[in-house]
Amino acid sequence: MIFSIVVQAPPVQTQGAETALRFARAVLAAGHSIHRIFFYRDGVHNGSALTCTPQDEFNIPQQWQELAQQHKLDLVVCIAAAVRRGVINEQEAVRYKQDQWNLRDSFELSGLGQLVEACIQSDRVVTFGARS
Amino acid sequence: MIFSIVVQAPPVQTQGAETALRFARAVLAAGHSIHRIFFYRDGVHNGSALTCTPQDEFNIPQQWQELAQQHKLDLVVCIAAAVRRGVINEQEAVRYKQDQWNLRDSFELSGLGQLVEACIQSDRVVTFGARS
Amino acid sequence: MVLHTLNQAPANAACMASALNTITSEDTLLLIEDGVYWTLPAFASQLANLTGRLVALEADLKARDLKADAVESVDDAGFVALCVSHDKVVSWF
Amino acid sequence: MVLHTLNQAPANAACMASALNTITSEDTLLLIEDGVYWTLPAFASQLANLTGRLVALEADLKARDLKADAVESVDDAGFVALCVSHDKVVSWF
Amino acid sequence: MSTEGILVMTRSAPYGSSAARDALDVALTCSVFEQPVTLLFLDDGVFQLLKGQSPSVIGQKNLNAVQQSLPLYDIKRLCVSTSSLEQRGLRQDELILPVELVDDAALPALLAQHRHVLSI
Amino acid sequence: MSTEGILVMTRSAPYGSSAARDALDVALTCSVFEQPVTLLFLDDGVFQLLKGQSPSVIGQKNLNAVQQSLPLYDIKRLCVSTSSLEQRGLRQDELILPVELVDDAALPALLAQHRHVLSI
Repeated sequence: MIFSIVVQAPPVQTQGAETALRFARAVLAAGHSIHRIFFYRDGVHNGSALTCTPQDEFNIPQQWQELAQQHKLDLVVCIAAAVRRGVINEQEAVRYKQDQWNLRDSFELSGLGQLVEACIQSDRVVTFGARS
Repeated sequence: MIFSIVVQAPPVQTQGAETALRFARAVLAAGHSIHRIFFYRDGVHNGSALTCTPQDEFNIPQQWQELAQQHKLDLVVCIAAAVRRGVINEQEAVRYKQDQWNLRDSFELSGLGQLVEACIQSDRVVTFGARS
Repeated sequence: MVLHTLNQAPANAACMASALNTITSEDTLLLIEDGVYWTLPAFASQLANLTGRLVALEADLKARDLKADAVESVDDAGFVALCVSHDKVVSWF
Repeated sequence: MVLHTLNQAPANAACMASALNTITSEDTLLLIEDGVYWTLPAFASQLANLTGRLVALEADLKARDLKADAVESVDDAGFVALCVSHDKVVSWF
Repeated sequence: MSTEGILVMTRSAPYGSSAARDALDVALTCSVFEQPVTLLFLDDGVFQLLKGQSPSVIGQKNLNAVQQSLPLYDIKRLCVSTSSLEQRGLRQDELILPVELVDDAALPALLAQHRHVLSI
Repeated sequence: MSTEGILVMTRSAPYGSSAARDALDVALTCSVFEQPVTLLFLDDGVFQLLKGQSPSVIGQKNLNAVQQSLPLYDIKRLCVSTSSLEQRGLRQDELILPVELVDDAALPALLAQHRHVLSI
């Protein structure tokens, strides 16, 4: 079966991103495929390359990256939500005249159309959210 | 009277940071002083230099910066909360072996002790939060 | 003399209930952000236990087009004045 | 056949109430994250209207040391299996 | 019963959080991609549809303007929970657009009619 | 009545959000700076104190360990709302530490006793 996952929860402060990560691993372990993982609202912070986690804690963005590399996952961060929140890649840094950028490798910025396309292509779409 | 302000709300997604900003302006306009503005939890994202806001919308981190420059405000971002969430300055970038950084000018990373010290020094401490 | 601020819309009834438990007749409850929806007549019964003064932040009422004739409103300067006239501020969110 | 997930602790009674309004006897309610606190006996009466199946995520029960003997639990693989055996997933948060 | 399209469910008051606007953005994008889309307003989400909003005083854009454009985008179904309206003492004529009122008893069928449900 | 020190008020369940841990961090820091501090657990916040937690399965550190260190940091007042406990069917002996039970009627006095109240 084809799954897509929507992550609206940030990597820190609420549990949603960690639950989504465990769920994604379980989907793959069960032999299903993941068409896309779409990060929306505060979930875009999961795409930060700059999260520095104490050694005895999990770095959720890094774990997304590792999972994506292992399984060739499509990790898409909503571009409109991301640039407002200060999550940008080199191309957006140029566009907005910023000296620095922070999108993690394996993540890609794209539009909400990628969420809609994921809905069209997937048998199941599962959302992990945080209230607010 | 001496005020300190605690911002736990992020700059986007919930209204708390905007309310805090208006409140800070009103405190200064009334002739009071602001000892410190302390950013904690998801509020640390107010210190991002990379927020790129559409022209017809407000860039809250930029407005904090302008207010701080005009009034010599002490904007302190909780360092433990910030590094976990990917908000780092050049010094932390070196420590954590990151190529990039994103703390906005006028903001400073420091410990929770600065929150406690703000409580000791201030007649009023006003918190602006978001549920979660 | 405590100034309580509350920014949660009415679906978060637990937040209001806990705030009301701590508010005395000398205190003030200032509704801010989505908290101003509590000024609607439909919620009057839930606020009936409030013994303190009830105030709503003007900008938030206006943004949402809430008239709240029965409720006192303050602008941002009034918010600051309330902070000064009370001993401390407690935030409910 | 809808799988509903709910991640809110009991103070967010509005979230549970709205979820219960949409759950049919063919549906399943999966409690995740802080939602697993709803398995405590004190909340049984609020769940009495639930006509569908009630399940809780094992890792979240264990993290919080909730025994929930009366409630079926599933591990992450079971969560995926529930997604497959229902037509769609609705998230309450 | 056919199950097609996307149901976007939103339960938050406007302006205190960006959920209202984020849900609208998803609905508009569905329409651009020619996916049938229904918006469901539940709980405090019904406040999003009140007329006369002027959020520029709190530095935000007016949702009413976007909401009025929904019919132009061929987004025809705006479903509002009757009980959520009643609990808040709101009447249908206070809303910015004509809506389809949905009783609690009709909610499961509404969910059943759509292929996917996105909560925002 | 003397008004000194800081009251840290926390109303969220543990692990679903980091509020529990963030509140503890503030309380511990108060202690390090020799500021009298009281922790108040209200609403779902009372769940933070339940014994036997093992959150490593969800990738989080155990709060119980930090909570047990509170007396070592000279944090003496851990106040728990009686009504919040009762609403959740919890007993005092299920909590990880001895606590001071506070009736609803005593809450205003608790707030009054502290110079500042920090909600987390």
